[in-house]
Amino acid sequence: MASGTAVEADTFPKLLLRNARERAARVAFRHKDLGIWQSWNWAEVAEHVRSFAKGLQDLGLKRGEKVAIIGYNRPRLYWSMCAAQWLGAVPVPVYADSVAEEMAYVLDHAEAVFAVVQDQEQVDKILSIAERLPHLRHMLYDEPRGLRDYDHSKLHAIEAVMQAGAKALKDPQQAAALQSEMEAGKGSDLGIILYTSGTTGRPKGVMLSHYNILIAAEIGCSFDGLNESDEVIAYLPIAWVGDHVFSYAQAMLAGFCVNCPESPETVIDDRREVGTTYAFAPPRVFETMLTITMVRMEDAGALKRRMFHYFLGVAKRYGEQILNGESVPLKGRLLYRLGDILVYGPLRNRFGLTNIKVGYTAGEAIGPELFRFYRSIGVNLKQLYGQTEAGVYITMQPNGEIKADTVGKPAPMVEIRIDDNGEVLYRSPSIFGGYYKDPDKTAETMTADGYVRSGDAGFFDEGGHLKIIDRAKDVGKLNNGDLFPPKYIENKLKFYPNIKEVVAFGQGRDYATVALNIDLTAVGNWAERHNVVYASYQELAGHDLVYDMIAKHIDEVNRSLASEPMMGGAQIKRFLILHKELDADDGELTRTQKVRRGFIAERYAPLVTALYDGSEAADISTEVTFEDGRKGVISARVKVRDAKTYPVTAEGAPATAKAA
Amino acid sequence: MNAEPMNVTGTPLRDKGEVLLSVENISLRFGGVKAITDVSFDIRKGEIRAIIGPNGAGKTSMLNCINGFYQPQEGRVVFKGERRAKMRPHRAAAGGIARTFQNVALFKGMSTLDNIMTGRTLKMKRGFFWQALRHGPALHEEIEHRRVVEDIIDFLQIEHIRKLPVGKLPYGLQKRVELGRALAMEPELLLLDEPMAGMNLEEKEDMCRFILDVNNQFGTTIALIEHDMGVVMDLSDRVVVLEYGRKIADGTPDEVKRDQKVIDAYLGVAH
Amino acid sequence: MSDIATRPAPNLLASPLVKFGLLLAAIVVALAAGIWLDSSNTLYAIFVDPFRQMAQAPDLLVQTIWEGLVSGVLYALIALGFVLIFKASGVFNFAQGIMVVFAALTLVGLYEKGVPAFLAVIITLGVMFALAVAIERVVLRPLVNQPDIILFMATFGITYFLIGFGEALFGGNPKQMIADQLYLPKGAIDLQILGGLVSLQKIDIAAAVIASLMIAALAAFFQYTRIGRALRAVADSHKAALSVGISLNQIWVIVWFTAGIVALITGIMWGARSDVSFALEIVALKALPVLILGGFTSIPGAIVGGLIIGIGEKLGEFYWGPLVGGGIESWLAYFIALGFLLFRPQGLFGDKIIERI
Amino acid sequence: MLYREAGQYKSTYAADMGVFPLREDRIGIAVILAIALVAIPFFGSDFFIASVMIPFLVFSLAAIGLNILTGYTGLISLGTAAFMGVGAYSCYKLTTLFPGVNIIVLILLSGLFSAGIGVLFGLPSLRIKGFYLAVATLAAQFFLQWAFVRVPWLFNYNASGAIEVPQRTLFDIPLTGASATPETRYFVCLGLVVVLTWFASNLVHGKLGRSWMAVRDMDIAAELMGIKLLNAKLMAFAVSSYFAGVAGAMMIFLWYGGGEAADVFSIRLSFSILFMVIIGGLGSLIGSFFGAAFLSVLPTALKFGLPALGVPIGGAAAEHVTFMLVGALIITFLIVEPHGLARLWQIGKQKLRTWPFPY
Repeated sequence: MASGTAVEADTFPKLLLRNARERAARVAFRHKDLGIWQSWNWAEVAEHVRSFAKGLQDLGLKRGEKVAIIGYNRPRLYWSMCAAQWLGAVPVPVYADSVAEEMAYVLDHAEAVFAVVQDQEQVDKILSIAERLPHLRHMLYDEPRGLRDYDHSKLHAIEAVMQAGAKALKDPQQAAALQSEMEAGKGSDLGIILYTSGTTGRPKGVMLSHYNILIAAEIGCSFDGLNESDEVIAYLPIAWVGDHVFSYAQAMLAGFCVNCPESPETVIDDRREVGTTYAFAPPRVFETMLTITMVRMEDAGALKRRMFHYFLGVAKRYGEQILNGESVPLKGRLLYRLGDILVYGPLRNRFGLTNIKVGYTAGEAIGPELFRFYRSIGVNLKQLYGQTEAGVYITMQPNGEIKADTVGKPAPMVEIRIDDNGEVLYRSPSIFGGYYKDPDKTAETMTADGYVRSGDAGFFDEGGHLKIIDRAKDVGKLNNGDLFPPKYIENKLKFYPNIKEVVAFGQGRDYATVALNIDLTAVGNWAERHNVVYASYQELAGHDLVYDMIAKHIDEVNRSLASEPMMGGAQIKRFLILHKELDADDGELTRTQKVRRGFIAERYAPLVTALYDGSEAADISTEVTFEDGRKGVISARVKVRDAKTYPVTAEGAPATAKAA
Repeated sequence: MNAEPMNVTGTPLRDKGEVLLSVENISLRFGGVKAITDVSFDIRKGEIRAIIGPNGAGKTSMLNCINGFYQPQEGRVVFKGERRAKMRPHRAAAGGIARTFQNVALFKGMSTLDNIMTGRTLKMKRGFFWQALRHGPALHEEIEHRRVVEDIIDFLQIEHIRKLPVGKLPYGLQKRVELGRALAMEPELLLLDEPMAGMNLEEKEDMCRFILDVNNQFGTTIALIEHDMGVVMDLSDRVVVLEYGRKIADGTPDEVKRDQKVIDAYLGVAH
Repeated sequence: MSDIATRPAPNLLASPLVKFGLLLAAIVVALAAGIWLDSSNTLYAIFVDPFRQMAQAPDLLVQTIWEGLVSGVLYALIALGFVLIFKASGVFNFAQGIMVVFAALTLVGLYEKGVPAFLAVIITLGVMFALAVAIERVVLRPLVNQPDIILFMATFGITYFLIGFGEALFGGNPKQMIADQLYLPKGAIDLQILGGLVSLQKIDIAAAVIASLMIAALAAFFQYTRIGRALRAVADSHKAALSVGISLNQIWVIVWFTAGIVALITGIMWGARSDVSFALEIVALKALPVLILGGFTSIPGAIVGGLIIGIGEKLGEFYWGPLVGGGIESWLAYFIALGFLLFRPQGLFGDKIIERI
Repeated sequence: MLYREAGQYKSTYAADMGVFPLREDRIGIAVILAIALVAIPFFGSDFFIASVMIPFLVFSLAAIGLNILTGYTGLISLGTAAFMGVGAYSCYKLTTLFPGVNIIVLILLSGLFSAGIGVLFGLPSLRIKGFYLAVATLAAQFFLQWAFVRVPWLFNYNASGAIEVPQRTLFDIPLTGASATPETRYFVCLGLVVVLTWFASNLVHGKLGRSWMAVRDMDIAAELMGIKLLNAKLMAFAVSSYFAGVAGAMMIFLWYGGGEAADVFSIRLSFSILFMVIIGGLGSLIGSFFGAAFLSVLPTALKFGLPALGVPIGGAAAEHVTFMLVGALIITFLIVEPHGLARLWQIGKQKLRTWPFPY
């Protein structure tokens, strides 16, 4: 992993060829397909990509043109990125679940001339917006199913394009020409454009050069000592910078194997089968796993349940110390060993994390309890703080210095500065070259001295670890001047398994309130055990006993807020449980499942009003989009409850606490 | 890797001229009860042929005659130019006729995979002793057929239930597995007995799509019995209408829809 | 409604294996003919001599048929027990034979313990009732809705249990039936028929009479009583029985108790003719070919079947048995039944087998 | 709990179709085989080997045979003991006719004769089903048992009517006869059972096995899939009887060491083997072993175990109690787990795989 390799092979096609030379027989890609893990070694991948590139070239793809890549994680889609880069074209991965509208914008904005897609669904989607994409010349698909009768003048099977390419490459002259096309590529060339989903406004195209991405990959590989023996499962959207770095760039750099699951539904089983050594998942995934664990254990026999919880207690006491290599009394060590046989080992096995070397979570704050749980059972889970504009890495947690409530120290080669208003700024060789076709936004984001504004507010603690509070612009104030960090509050609540989504209100108001979604799995299970009968989410959400339970959680959060500096004023005074689940299809969440606070406040205005006018309940009707695209209206009467607040105990905070 | 899901005979798509099977003056009695009386019709290569009619019209009996489960007392079945008064079920299977059943007739104790693998039985040639060794040729043969079966599983999108016993699957999935088992025989003629009975709307749509895809991609000729008139009208190229064991109409969906006898017998009453 | 039909019988000749079998048979016949022509009298001994004997000594023939008739009646009685239970609960009660032995053993055992004979009969009836209740509670109720084979196996369990239980209580040695004490007739009536003496044991006559009475009584029970009608109804539909106001559990108890009574009577009659011991178990298995002959659900079938089997095997044993060393009684019944079965798979009086898809 | 499935992925169909796809299962089988091959002969007493292990192996093989017929193909047979007898007598005749041929070969060959007889008695299965067929198989049981007594040619016209097991050796080690040690006989039994079980496993996992199960689950559909019912059923009879025949030959030559075989192959034995199959689990090879272990060890355990526990019990009484207990246990088992020990085993394994979760 010496940085020397990055110099000699300064683009991804060059890296691929290096891998094909140095580890030709090692498996590079696996894809669970037709019941087994179909595998390709580096030599085969290189050959496929070469043929693919030739095929694309013969279809007329030129240096600098953009290729949209749409679909779930499939080997051929990753290969298409490399094939495009081979010719000096720029891949533009697009979120596969974007609706036609979003896709039309991205493809049009990127001026994509080719689209490489997974299946009929995506082909249909693009055909439906074809007239808005004047630049699009050809479409390629991976899965031929259902496409047999389509007009194939502009539509091609990837397989066919590759075969045509392979045939053309039999001519040594053409092969040489293709080779020199690849060699013409430089590290400073634009390597990829990644569109950020963005909480507001249109997506922005983040331009990253080969060099940027290679540096990012290098940071990660050397930080955790990744090598060719590692296994990663690629299941996060290919359009997201994390997947691009972990499943593409680092795999190319370190030469490890990328495993593509059979379908999004089988990821957990597939992960277990493959036994990944290097894993990445947003907190949500870890949270779901833990929720399912706890829910299932409720159904276990009393003895087993007690044993389970006893050993989780043991893990809580000693697990993290053992993982961090700290000294632990012999008894603790022995108990932990026993627990490893009875509980932790089997749990890791069920999660598919038996062979895990290092796991990362990022994207959002992870609950400290949740984070510690995984570490305590022997999963080396770490947090990182990153952004697309940074080519991912900003801060990382070094081994042995892992704290649940910080995101770690600046990553290698990254410099960080905290602005006067608390905003985090960073600079590194891997930061982006600008937003595609948007110099204004670029100028807004980049400082004159080459720092990038993260948009997040945070501070360094005494150990030099960065702590992120919230989006800089979101940290607001209550009318009395108290600090109001909505995300901070939301996260505290979301760490309870019963709560799925939270939206906090308070900016420019007298006090803080929340509207939340319960977690249907966890609460549904709770309901079953407590003989609470319900027919729908709406009914369960409105149940008084559920309100009681949530009130307890809020009470705990208030207590903890009261004890933190500057946060005491933001205690939650009133709350309600939303009658429907927040949904990306309704625009309430972003595609990366973040809440869109402003939109929600507008959409649920009557409820927000009720939170502040003291009424006991409010009526609301909301339009919803069903899975098949139809629309409907849900109406409900939503109850509002008061919560208890506590006197502020920490210093330096205004005392606004009073009993409710 | 998987450019073509199945190696079906390379017949050009939908050449609907040739008659694949014809039923000539069939009569079937059970004791004194007449189930079918003097019915004739034909099924052309590549088409989707629907058999409709009110309950007890003799539709299932008709299918049973076609694949040899019942032996009509009078009349003949001509399949691929071969005229025979008697068809034995396994002969029909060997000749390229596969079918599904009105009430799912899966092998309940076996997994989805094994169920579909049974559809390959006729194509597997290795003898007893190779099977007992399960190495070399017998294993190669199993693998070769497993590949075909996996293509079918992929085609029908039932990957997630591959290794589950079929007995516990929801009804809609069972029907899909049964279709898979029939497809595994690579039939020339596929008989579907109410493929969408008892399904919800979404499952029906899926099944419709599969039937069209089978017909379209593999060129398989399909004869189906169905009650949902919408489905019949959408799917089929030609429709034959039975009532009390007699044929009362035969033609394109539009022709049949306008036929007064059909309207009286069926459409007007039942739907 | 789905289409239902009887399937035409498979053409046996079409199967290559059957063809092969026929070929084999032809070879065997040819060989036999050769042997016959050559030296011995095999074919003669099989096809001619027995009939010659019958004609020469018709009194012996009558005697043989009589004995066959009597054992046939007893087979029929055991088979009746099976049919009762199978009809009402669909359970193939393998334990019926052992119930016969168990009932007889209990009766004799009680008498040996000093209980007066008729009181012993009543107590034995009580025991059979208790057994019926116990079986319903312990075996049938927990196994309701299980596949037939499971219930079938459960009756094997009952068989084993009863063997062990009976032997543990009353010892394994053969016992004498208390025929005298029950005023069953002894001795024989010798009749002068067709030029010879035919000896009819009085106990056999009694057995035939009692069996006939019993069957008549059962028929009346089924025909004229409410419970009887309910029992018949339950064979067709469980719901029908419930509508008469009798629970399924009660029906099971009644049926098993009825089978128990039949078993006791069979046991007494049979015990009076030979010893009471568990060797009777094998004899009781003879009721099985009777069943396949008569059909599992038909009472007349059980009777006719029993007579055919009884007479058939006695004739076979007497006239043809010596040709192969004797003892063919042990299997002849099964072959007779099997022969019938190949032509009528549903038995003589059984319901038609209907296959539907 | 013991399973670590992470990383056990299959990249070929051959691996995916393996009988033991999980590493832990393969280790388990290896451990069992090691115990059978090493630990038992080394640490087991002669009594244990001769009276527990050899009967267990013989019954296991017979139970596998019956399981193929009843469990996999759905045809009930009450004639297993008779088919075992055919194997035993064939083997006896073969040893007299071919004294030079190795006894193991003869034991394996003798199964072919019972396979043939099995096919003959299986012919009615085309036309009759269920209990009717069960009764029909009784014809085989009683006829063959009768033949064992009445056809003196079968037992070489011995006055006693008994089979005399000659001494036969392999590399000068006596395998059969009075001087064969229990260990040697045990090894021969073990070898035969392991090899034949492997064959059986291959068959039931292949085309033939699927045809059998198809016939069992839905014979009409099977026929319409092109499976010839008669062939599939007769094949099941043949294979089943082959296993029974070899088990019968093993029983006389490697366990009893001769004797009045006709009594051994009685209907009682047929029933016992049927119990083994049911209690072990229909349609499960491993269940056949469980059933055999349970029902062959139980009487021995009761006979020697109860007095050892201080329960004063005589020979005859012990037998009565054994009968009662076996009867009661059969009923209990059917109530508690109608799918047999194999299902319990499966559930247990599943629990271990999903541990600590209950499902």
